[in-house]
Amino acid sequence: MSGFDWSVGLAALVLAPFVGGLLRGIDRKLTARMQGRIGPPIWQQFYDFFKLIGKARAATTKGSLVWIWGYLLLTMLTVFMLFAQQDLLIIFFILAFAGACLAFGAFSVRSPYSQIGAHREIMQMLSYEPILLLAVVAIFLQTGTFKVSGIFEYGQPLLFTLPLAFVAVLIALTIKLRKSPFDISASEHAHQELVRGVYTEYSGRFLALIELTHWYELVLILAFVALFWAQPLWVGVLLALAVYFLELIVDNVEARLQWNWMLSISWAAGVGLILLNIIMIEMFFGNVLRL
Amino acid sequence: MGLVAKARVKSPWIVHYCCSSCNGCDIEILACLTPLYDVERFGVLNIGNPKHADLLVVTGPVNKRNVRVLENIYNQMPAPKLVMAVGACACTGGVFHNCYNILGGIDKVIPVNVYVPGCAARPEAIIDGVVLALDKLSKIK
Amino acid sequence: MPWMMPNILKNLFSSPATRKYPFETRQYWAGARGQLQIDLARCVFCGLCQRICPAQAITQYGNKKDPDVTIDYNPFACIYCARCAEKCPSGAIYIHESHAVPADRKITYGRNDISLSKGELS
Amino acid sequence: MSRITFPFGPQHPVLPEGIQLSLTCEDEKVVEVRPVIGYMHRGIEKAAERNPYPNNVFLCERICGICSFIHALSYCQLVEELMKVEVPPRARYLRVVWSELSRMHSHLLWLGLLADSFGFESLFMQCWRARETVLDILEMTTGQRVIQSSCIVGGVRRDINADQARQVREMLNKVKTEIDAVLPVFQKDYTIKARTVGKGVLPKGQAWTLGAVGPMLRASGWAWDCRSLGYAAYGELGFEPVVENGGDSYARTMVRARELVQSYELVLRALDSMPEGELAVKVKGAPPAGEAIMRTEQPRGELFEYARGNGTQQLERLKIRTPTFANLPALLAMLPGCEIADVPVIVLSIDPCIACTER
Amino acid sequence: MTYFMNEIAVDKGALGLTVQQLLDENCRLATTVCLDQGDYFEVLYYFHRDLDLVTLRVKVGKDEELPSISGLHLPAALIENEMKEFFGINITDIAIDFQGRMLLTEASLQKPMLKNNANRMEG
Amino acid sequence: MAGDTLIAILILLPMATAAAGLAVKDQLRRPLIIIPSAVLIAASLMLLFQVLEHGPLTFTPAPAWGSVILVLELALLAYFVYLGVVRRHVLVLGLGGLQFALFCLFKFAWLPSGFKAQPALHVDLLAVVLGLVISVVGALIVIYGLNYMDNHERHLKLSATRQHIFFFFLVGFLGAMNGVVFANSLLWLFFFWEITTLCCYHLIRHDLTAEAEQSALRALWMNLFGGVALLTGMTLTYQVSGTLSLLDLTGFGPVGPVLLLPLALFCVAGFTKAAQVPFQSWLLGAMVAPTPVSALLHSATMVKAGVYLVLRLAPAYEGTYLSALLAVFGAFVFMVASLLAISQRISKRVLAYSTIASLGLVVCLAGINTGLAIAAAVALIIFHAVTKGLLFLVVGIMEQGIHSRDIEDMEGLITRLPVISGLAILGMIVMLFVPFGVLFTKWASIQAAATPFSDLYPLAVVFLALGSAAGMVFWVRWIGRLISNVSAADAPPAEPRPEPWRSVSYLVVFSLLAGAVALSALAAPLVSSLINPTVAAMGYSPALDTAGWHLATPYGFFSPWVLFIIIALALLLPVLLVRIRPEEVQPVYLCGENQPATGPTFRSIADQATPAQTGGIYWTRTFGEQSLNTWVNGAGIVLLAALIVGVIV
Repeated sequence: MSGFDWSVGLAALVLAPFVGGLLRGIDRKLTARMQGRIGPPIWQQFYDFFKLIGKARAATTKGSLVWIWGYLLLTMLTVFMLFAQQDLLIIFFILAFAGACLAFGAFSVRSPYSQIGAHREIMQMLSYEPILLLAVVAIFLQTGTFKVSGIFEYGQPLLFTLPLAFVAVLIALTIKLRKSPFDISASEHAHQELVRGVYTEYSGRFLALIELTHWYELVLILAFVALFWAQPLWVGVLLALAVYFLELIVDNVEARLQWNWMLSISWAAGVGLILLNIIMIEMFFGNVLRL
Repeated sequence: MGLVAKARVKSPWIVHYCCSSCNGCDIEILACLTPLYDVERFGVLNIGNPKHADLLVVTGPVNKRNVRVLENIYNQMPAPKLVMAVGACACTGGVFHNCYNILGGIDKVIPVNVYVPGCAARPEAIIDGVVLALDKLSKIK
Repeated sequence: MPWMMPNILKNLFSSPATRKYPFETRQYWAGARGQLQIDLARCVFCGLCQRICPAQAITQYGNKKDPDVTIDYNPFACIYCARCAEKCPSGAIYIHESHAVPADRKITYGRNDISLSKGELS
Repeated sequence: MSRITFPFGPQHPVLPEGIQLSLTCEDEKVVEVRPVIGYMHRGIEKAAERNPYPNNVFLCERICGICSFIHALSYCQLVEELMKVEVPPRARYLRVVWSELSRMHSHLLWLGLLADSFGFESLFMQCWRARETVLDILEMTTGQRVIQSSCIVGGVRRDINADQARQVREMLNKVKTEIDAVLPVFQKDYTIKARTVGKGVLPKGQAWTLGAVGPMLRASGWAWDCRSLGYAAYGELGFEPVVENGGDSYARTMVRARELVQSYELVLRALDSMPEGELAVKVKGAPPAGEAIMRTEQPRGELFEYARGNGTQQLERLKIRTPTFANLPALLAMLPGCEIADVPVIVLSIDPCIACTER
Repeated sequence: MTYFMNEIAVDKGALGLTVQQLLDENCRLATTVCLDQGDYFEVLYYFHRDLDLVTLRVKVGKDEELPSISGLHLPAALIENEMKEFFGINITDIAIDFQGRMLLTEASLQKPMLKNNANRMEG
Repeated sequence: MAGDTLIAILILLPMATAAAGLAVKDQLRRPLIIIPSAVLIAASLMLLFQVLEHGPLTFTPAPAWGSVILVLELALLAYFVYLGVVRRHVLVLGLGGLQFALFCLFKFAWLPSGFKAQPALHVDLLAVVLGLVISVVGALIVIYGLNYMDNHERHLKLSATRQHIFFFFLVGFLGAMNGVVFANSLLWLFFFWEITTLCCYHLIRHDLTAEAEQSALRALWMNLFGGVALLTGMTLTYQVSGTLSLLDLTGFGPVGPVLLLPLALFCVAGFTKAAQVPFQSWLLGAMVAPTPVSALLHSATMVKAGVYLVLRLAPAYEGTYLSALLAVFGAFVFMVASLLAISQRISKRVLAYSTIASLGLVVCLAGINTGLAIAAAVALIIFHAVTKGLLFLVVGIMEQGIHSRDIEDMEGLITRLPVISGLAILGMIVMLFVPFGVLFTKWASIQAAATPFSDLYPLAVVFLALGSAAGMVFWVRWIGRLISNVSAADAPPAEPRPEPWRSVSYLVVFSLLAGAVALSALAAPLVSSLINPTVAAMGYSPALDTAGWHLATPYGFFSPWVLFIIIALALLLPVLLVRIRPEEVQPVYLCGENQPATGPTFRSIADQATPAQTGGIYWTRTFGEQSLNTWVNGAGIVLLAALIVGVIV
């Protein structure tokens, strides 16, 4: 790991919250506009964040707070590792640990709403984890390495040969970003049968931590999407932004589905598409490891 | 901390509780969130969970059963918090003043910071109330 | 087929429907029942409004003939049904179209708080 | 099987009103529902025995702010029946206009809330945006948005003049355009169908015996609508109930969607055929000793009122059986066996009005 | 109003039988109305027969028991609970018994709808 | 000490101890078991160094031993037939009889008298790794069993102790296991293999309940089926190649197509022992046995014998159709066992399914058959034995504390039995999350599966991805149930000290946990010093680079100790730094109807206080055995049939 990788990773750690917060702000603004409203200012997420920091401390158990810190720090670790061009498999394993920390935090409070939310959270992980892992495998089949650096060395856009895997990643993205139709464990919107799902029992600065983690997560996921067009990178960034916009549209044209729909869609469609894509690679594009 | 104080005014999250209201004010509060009035311009989110909220919006008079719910929700909100009573009933009991199961306005149970008159309170009045509440928030140190 | 798509795209590319209250105030409809005003100069203190008010928002203190007879009106109890304005024999009660304003305490107009004789409501 | 027991309400983001459903679930499947009500109980029936009978119009309106006009209408018709007062024809037509406008605003509100119950926020916004125009019409013609206070014993308080009628037509056309943009979403959207079709099924026989009324009953295949009784001017406007046969949440949505269009047509028809004349007759005296009942069709179903007079200004007894009260047993029968995620959809599919139920 | 109303005066002992007959004719309960007539209660059962109504009128002494019809017709349970709560009328064997705590709480005025029960003026 | 002495100690000492245990008094049992256990551990370590230093050991005992074994073997086979008769179990009788007949035919009719498979025992690195696992983990579990069985019998209120029988089979089993992994002659292998079957049967039925009897019989007939497969394979091997030595089979790279059928049969035998689909039901039934049995036989050692055989033969079928199908089959088992585990709420059944899944992964890796895959398989065997042994033992202590195996009864156990729950949570984290060894093997296996080892690799990799996500679900939920904060008032009373807290049991658990964590953090040295040489000894080129104590494959990079430090900091710093004052503690959100009392209680119907219950969700309708088993078993049988039929064709 070179010094350059270190500095890029650290820079990402510092910048990601700003980018993520701003993107979330734009998200809320655009959503409002799609609903015919003016919507909040695009800095709204930062206002929310600092307001939450200033609230009185209140908690249900210490355990839940500890896990939330784990959620934040591990997500930060994944962001660092992605930008420092490390092994994608390991990054997604750590991301899974981070996601599990969120579930643990919700589990450690004996509140029905947060516990049902936590169960749904792990169901979400069951839905998106295979897609992410298989997408990494599909990338590997093209680049011959699991390292992010390999994608940059690969030189040509992955999107050409991995179109179906890309679509599958979009499904995982919808789940991970908690957008309709898959916002089942905790919704960005308030009106949900589980109140706020896994976040129900957090308040004040700990909610702010969760918000911060979401910003990191957003950056991580969009950076992963950008990898599908890593050379030149600016196209990848545009691609990621376009995907984010697409997610907003999807969020606004779909009702929330239930977990069994989510599972069957992500497994049947998502995993199926990637499998198809791998077969396509074998049949038409050629597997780099066999060449 | 200046940043926090500034942010506080920009991001009041509300939790709405309907005591024994006739729904008239409730639907007007919801109407405030919808495109034509859109209080999210002021950063208002209807968050639905007292633990996340800064502003408790109450409609309707308190009755003998929901008095404990109201107290509980108020206690679960972390400081700094404000209470807004929307509609004649929430302020004083209104037209239900002589019903046997009614205790009266919600200020008999929890301290109220902003009273919004009207039956039902018009969305404009509610927005005025929110603005007034923000003004009060900015004075909290 | 996402059937909501045309709606949201139309919204996205047209100006928002939001009324920019409080920065722009919309014209009130003629005859809207917004707030109540009692003109004590014209009031004959017959007590009818107090009797017919369904919310007991109007209280008259003292008898018609008393020198310090006055009326107390609580806009926070008023349900704005305008029955008093309809029935008032002397036409001392008016309904205005603009909405009643919120306050941080329950101001009443009349005896206890703001004097009604000013005849002005902000 | 491990059990999860938790309260759903009284303060819950999905429920706008205070009712608690104490749910017991196995996995995510609801196995037991216990309703806890009383969070909205005020004691209006008793208060109505204390007030002079004309004041009760304003009290009854505030039983529920969503169907407030029809509550007032029902009470006025009840007292008119008790006192044998004949209402002028124009008043009867105006009452129909406002009733149907109330129904439109209530149904649009409900469609929005249903959309919100399955997390379709933009659709919620769209429905409520359409609803604002209806509220504008109501405010223009009656003076207030949701609680109109325009019905009194003996007639109505406000008129719709020719100029206003023209404006009403224009605004209604605007509403119609917006409704036409929204209804296909409810009707055809795949995800909405996934959340409503087959959810909360109430078979035809059960719907009747469990006492369901209104769109609940009509969605289960019964052409049963109190407007067929021909109160106010419905008898002259030619009215046919809307019926669907599915008996599930989707069918209920469709009933309300079609009623929305029907109401729009009824308003226009009423405006067209409205006779000139007095707005109200002067009602003298007090309700005589005797009984009367009145049944009207609220957006949520049949409203049943009973009054007993005793010759004084106060009524001896006023009993109000609201539609949600009748629909509750059906709700409790529909919930067990559904998923937790379906609870909001099924609860909303009866269009609960707890303020009505508990008075 | 264009509907028929039949009224039947029923002894409370025969109530169950009459209700069963009505249910067999595919009627259902619309609502019940309870009236405090000084020394006795008058209970009116309104039944829907399609769009028409059938009324049963039952007189119950203040300290007498009234058998519940919720065993025959479950939706009657809610309204019977309400009557029991509001009037203190002793209805026995309600299918779902809220023990007088359906709409009222301990702190509420008990049996509020009785004529001699003073209304509390508050607020 | 000479290598052959060590081998003899490792095989015979446990057997001798077992036999002695039958004779000595109860008071003497502790020293009688603890001292040989220590000797076993020492001997296995010495054997490891010996083999590392001098290369593989071969050893053929005196010919007299051959006759002894033959006699014992015949007795054993006859005993199985006898069991079938007295238990009136048709399958046991049939399979036992078939086995007996086939063995007699083979031994006396087909095999020339005096035939010797030379050498009888061969100890290479793979065998010694397995031997190490058996001896170290096994010995620790046996020591743990001492306290456990005391508690167990106290709980059952037995009048006379049956521990001597229990330890006879448990300790004797260790010798048999060592025999299985050290055997080179298929005849010897078969003998030890049958002994493990016997021990397994007796240990499962130890409690003598009806359920235990039934489960034991099921385990017996399924293992007998495996025995028949092994025997048939052996016969065919001899008919085809004239040899009965494993060295001959694996020593010269891929075998000819004629030998594939016996190899496939050996694999089927391995599958029965390793409880792969569709034979998984015996392992689940076996969970009625006392926990040390589950830990020793059903997770750490005996089931490993099955995958050991598959892995041992891997060089023989490298690059064949059999290999590719094995990979798919193993990955399939990994996926379905993980999915089935989601619906389980009996803790030991969860562990059983997870064991099946891990073994499936080993089979898959053996099928992938590349250097990376084999390295991952060896690593997984080590890590899995340590971690799963640990988890079983922890569950055993928990079970005796709360008298339940139900995960739902473990809700909030962290407040009641903090030490043991903490150990359990750590164990599961070691099992599940990233810097730890099991995850390292998962990382390596996905890489191995993604390299196109055959045309079927997309299927294998998809199964692996789905299975690893499913694994997440049940572990996370289980941890979640443990950490749910039940206040002391709500909790049903647990036995205050189920185990004296500094007891031997805890010592064993602690040392296993320490071992798992240390091995994980030091995965790189482990790979470079043990796993890479093992893989090389099996004839593969080692694919893992361990420079700087990082692990690197040609395709990826993973640094266990760096991540270990970072993640430990990320989780431990908040524990130390986050403080909440008592006045900041708030009740949970219950829609505003909290009852002002301790614990989540809300006021419900008629203002009555109702406790809010938070149960686990098991998605039984989706992942339950009832909805999945038919499909799973059907697919498993189809895959096995494809294996056999494909090999024949």
